Amino acid sequence: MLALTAEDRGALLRKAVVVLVPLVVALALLAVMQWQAPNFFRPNNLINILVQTSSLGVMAIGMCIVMIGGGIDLSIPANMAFSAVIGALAMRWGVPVGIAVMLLTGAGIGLFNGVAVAIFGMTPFVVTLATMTVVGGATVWITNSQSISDFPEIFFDIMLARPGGIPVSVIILLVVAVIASMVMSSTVFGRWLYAVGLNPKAARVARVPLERVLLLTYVISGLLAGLAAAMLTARLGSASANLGNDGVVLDIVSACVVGGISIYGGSGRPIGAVLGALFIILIGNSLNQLGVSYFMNLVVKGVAIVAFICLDRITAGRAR
Amino acid sequence: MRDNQSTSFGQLARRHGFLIVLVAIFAVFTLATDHFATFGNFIAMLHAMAPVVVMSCGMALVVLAGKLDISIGSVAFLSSTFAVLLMNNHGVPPVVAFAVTLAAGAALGALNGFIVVGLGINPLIATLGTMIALRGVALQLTNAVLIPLPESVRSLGNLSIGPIFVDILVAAVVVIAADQLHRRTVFGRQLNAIGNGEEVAAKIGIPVGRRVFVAFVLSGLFASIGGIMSLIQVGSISAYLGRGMEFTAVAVVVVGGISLFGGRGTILPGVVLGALTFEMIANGLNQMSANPYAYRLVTGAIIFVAMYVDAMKSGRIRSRRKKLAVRDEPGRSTGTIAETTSRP
Amino acid sequence: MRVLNKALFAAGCMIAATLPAHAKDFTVGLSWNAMDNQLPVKWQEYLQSEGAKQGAAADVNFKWVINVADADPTRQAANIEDLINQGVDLIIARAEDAAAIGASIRAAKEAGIPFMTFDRESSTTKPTVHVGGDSFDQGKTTAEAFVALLKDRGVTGKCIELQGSLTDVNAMNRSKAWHEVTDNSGVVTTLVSVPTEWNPDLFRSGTVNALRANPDANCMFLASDFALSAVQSALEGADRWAPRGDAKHVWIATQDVFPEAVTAMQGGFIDVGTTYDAYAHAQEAIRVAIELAKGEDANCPDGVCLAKGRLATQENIGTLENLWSRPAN
Amino acid sequence: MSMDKPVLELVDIHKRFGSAVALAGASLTLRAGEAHALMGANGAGKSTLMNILGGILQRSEGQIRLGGTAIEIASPRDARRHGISFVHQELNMLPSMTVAENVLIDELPTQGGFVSRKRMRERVAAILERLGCRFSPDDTVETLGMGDRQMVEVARALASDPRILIFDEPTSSLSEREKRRLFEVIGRLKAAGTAVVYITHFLDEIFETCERVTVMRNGQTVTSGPLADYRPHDIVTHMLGDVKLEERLRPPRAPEGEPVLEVDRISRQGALDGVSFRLHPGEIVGLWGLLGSGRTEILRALVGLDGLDEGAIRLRKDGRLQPVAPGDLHAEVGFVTEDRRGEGLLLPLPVASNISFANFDKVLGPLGLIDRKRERRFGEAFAERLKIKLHAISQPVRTLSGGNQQKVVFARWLGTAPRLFFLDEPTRGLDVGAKGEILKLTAALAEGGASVLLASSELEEMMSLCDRYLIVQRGRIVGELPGTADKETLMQALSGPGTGA
Repeated sequence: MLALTAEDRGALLRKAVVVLVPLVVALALLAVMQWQAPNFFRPNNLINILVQTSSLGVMAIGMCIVMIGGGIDLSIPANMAFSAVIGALAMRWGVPVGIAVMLLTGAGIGLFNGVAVAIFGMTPFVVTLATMTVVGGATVWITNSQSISDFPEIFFDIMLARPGGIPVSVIILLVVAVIASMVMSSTVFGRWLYAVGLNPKAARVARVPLERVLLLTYVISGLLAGLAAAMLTARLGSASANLGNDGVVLDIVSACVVGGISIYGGSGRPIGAVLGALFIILIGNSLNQLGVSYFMNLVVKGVAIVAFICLDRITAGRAR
Repeated sequence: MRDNQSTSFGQLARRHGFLIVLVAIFAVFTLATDHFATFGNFIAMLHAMAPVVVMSCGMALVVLAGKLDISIGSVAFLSSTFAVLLMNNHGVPPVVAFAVTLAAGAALGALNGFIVVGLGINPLIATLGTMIALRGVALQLTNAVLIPLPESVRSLGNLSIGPIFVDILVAAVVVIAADQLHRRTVFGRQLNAIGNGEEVAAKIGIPVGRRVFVAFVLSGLFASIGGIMSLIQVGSISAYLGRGMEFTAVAVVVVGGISLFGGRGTILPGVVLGALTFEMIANGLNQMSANPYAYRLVTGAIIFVAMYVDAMKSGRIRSRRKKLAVRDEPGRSTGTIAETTSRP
Repeated sequence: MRVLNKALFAAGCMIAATLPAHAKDFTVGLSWNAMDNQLPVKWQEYLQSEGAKQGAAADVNFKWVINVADADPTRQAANIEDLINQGVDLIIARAEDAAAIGASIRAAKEAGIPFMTFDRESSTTKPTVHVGGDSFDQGKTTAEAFVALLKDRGVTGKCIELQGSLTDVNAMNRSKAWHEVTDNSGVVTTLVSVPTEWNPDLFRSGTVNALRANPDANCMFLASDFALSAVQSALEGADRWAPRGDAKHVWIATQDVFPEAVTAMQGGFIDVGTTYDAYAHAQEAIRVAIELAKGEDANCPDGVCLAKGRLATQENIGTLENLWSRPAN
Repeated sequence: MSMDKPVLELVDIHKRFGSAVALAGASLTLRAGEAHALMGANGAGKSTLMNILGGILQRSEGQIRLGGTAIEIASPRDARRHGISFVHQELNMLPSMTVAENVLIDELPTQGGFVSRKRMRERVAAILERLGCRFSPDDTVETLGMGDRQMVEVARALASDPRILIFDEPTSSLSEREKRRLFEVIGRLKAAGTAVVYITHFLDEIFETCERVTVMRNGQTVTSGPLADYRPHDIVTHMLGDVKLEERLRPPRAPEGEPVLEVDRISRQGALDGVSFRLHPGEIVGLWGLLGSGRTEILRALVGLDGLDEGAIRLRKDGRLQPVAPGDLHAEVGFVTEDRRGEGLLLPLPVASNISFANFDKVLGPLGLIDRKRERRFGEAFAERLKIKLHAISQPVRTLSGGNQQKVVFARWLGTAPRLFFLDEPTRGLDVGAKGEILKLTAALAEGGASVLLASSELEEMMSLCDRYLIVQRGRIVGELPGTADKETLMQALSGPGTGA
């Protein structure tokens, strides 16, 4: 009775495969890099990769939390660009105000998504698609497609500092990842969220306030979009509408999918999203250094998404 | 679950809601600009929206089955790329080249269908993957460079019969065909049934997998037709072809009253009204010399309204309200309790 | 780590400077914002061929590391960071976003790598040097010739302006120059300005809609003619695509003179344009790069070296020399 | 006895799923023009038998004879070819489509490649006519009431002109009038020579419509014959088997103390009709009724899982009964659902997390984070107390046996020490040993002062625990019996007034 059933062996196998395959792929990639582009392993490049991962990783964590609850948030990049622009405009009242405005704007738009999805029961895909359109349009309108630069130096001093050689944005990513992991594994909200994603019916029976939990996931993803806005604004020294490029949303979803976060909800961990983001950046960076065109990079990414999901499905044992 | 007496606003909005919005938009622009409500402008709008209508038809079929295909923009781009390269670099006659495009569109649709049906992968993720990958392939093939079409082909873009552009006619034929397919063929009705509930459909004995697969193939085919139309209109292929089309098509479909939950709505007039809504906004704002980016704001707002109506139709909002509304009124009398009721 | 790198770099420079001159490897990191038309392709071609030619003469062996950012400023920043980390000797970048490129310039400066902005200038941070076309002059040349032409023909121009991307400095410069020249010319007025985001589809629909709203328009100013085919389609649709001399002719002033524009100008459809001289740009960029490689002054006033374009008209289009976009025949 | 040869015979059918035996010698004989009632408690094997007949499952042993010749039924399509058709309990409707499309969706008539609306309408109109339906083939299904939808389901089954038609609990969502109409239809089908299998839990219905009855229990046919030979009571006795009256786990007690919960005429259309009762501290009240009688619905409505149209719920707070919303009542109730795997547990999660799920306040560490160690200890304490067999508190709850899984559900609610427990079929699917333990646990709850509402299909279980019984029929409470009521009385209650025998 206590022996592992076939189903559990499947689950174990699945866990192993889901962890192992990306690992093997990554190692193979690194081996190729060692052979073909030794520059890749210069500490500066490695740090650079981490810096690039940081903003994507933060947004991917937001998406991961929404996805664990069984939703999706396409508006993250548009939200990020909008928050960046609004925050950049608010910088004139000081850096703290600017950053606070970015975070609040992001969270506010997240709240809007959350209300539409959790309270009105609209489809997450279309809600966030519409938000993406509206917010994206608003950003361009406000800025007239121009970049806003002109920030107080102190903003860069803070955001671009490298205490102990580690860039602040990487530290931010680590902090967010640790907090998110703790929230997801060790708080009541986290437990509730997994329950909602796994089995909303069982969650309801177990007294989980479904609507509030779902609502909160979108607020969190919005907040993290705001945080990513601050990180990117500092890195680029400017805020503009095209921060929220279409390609970014694909990268975020890809990071989550590669990181083992199920599109059906209820499984996956924030650290997976971070590793997924790292994987995506790694592919971009290494193919770049190998002189492979950006376009082939897209092909690799697209195939990777389908392959990973496929792998996940084949090893999942049971159909959903 | 759905109670049948719920007429009032829900059904009213469902039946006529969007027509009212459409008329309102039309009225506003007619009053605000000089040349909006002219025959010429109307034709121009139909001309401009023709590719969108065609691509949305494919999306509509997939959505009616309760699925989603966000790769249509990339399919359009890649399949058109084949035609352009064949014509420009290998001197292939346009007819053959475009036949290749159509075949490629159907094949890419079949690829999507295989991933969704054969591998059992969520359509959103599956088509997200192909969306990225196919665009990559197309960019690699064209080097992401704008390539003009041969003059003979480009001039087809303004081919017209009387005052009516040919591609308006093509779009009309496609949209009518798609509508007939949906309404009047076994395939279409069964697809609609699948959208009503996949499990129910399977239980009744409908070959769900086969039907969904074909829907994806058609979606790819329509995407390539739309791609050709867009290609000929612009006169060149560039990385912009089909970009964002997946989202536009979803918006057109939703605004056209086709439910994303599947099985509800019709291609005619849904898709045409949806596309017309967006085209009128674009055209009207443009003529008013409004800030071009206002377009996206208005578009988004319209999608929201459409979605709210959709959610209301599907009974989600209402049922939720109902649940929330069950609160006890404190003043209620106690009445008799079952402890004292009769025994058998 | 950074200090160490700087020190090593400085030491390397000193050693390099003191060593006797012999053909040395000079790695250039080339960052394209996007490869969305023939111009960057030609640029890249010319940069590489000029690099080989001028480099051989000056004992500099050019090596290229090239990446493309697909019109995404964030990706471009990442790409340039990659270049910095590969330790290239010079970065040449065509910016997607005039403001955002500043961060990359600062990063390169910190790493001690010289930075050349190419074609598009930074609006925030000064690079080591900027090389490009003089887009303001380009717009001005075109506008002045256009005004003169219309005056000469006794035509009052009511124009539709198709702008480029509002984040592109060149596009803004061209628009600025156009308005500066025409607004007070008394001959040409701009009825409407349509931003295209450099999207060919918007070139088409913008033209269609603008013509619809302004049926009396009789001239156009194109911020670039790379998407001329789209404009042509739109004009044909409105039955306004006709050569000069025809009553239906729309007077067209254009920029860049892409291959289709050459043909159209030869056919009498386009009236004036100013070339965007890809060849001259590349030549200048390589010249400056060699000076930088040798550690000498590139002779750019204010750190800006601009190559002017040449005026192209229906009269001289057949005879302009070194025109990259002339169809080979 | 009818002289007709049987249309269909299922002879000594066995079905095994791995080592589990679902059918162990089930037989059924159908005759043309007769309605045959198939009865049995939950889990008796009715659905397995019908699924074998419908081609969804394949038998392990036994014979199926159609008109005297042995046949194989390999698929649902096969079943249809043999003239066997189903009217399913859950309606398989395509709500946005027309009645005609719903009926013919898998064999739409075409003409020149297009669906022929005319022929479709004609065919369906004819079927609806036979059924005496007044709605049109062109009506959209979502505009129809439940009864009419049921008719659409029947029409679909009739579209293939079946010789054998199986009704699986067709009346569970029908009003009295709609039920009448269905019976008329069945009458007409019989007159036309169709053999009908009628599966239901409502005794009154079979006496109204059927000529013959077969009762199943534990995968076997226990009795079969002309209905005229049976009294309702006999059928119930066959269904429930010999109820071994084990010793009561605790003596019945009269309600004492102030009521802790008062339910006042709660109703929901089609499910509950003015249900009222009171619950006193420390008592176990049994909701006694057959499956589908509304006992589950009462429990779910009380905790807000299904909506309510009207009625009031009052809970004792601060010494007096105060109105509460169903959702708020949920916070006071330990609710064990009948669907343990679907609604009770989070299967992939560890046992410890499942137990701590409603008890986070007890496992939080100093930072307000869940303290893994405390969570484990908390889980282990309950595992020990309830004797949950596991090899690690961190193993996924999915890997436990049914009985142990159910104990995990109890453990979760025990931790919150609620005043009320609602138990819906708490021993479903458990073996004898596990059943006993769950029942003892239930008794202990009441001893501890909690009030328990217990719904179960198993009489012996109820009789070993309940202090009184509320008799549930058709969403109403039709009577009440004391805990001392004997087996006869309780069985009688099921076939009593309202069942109309």
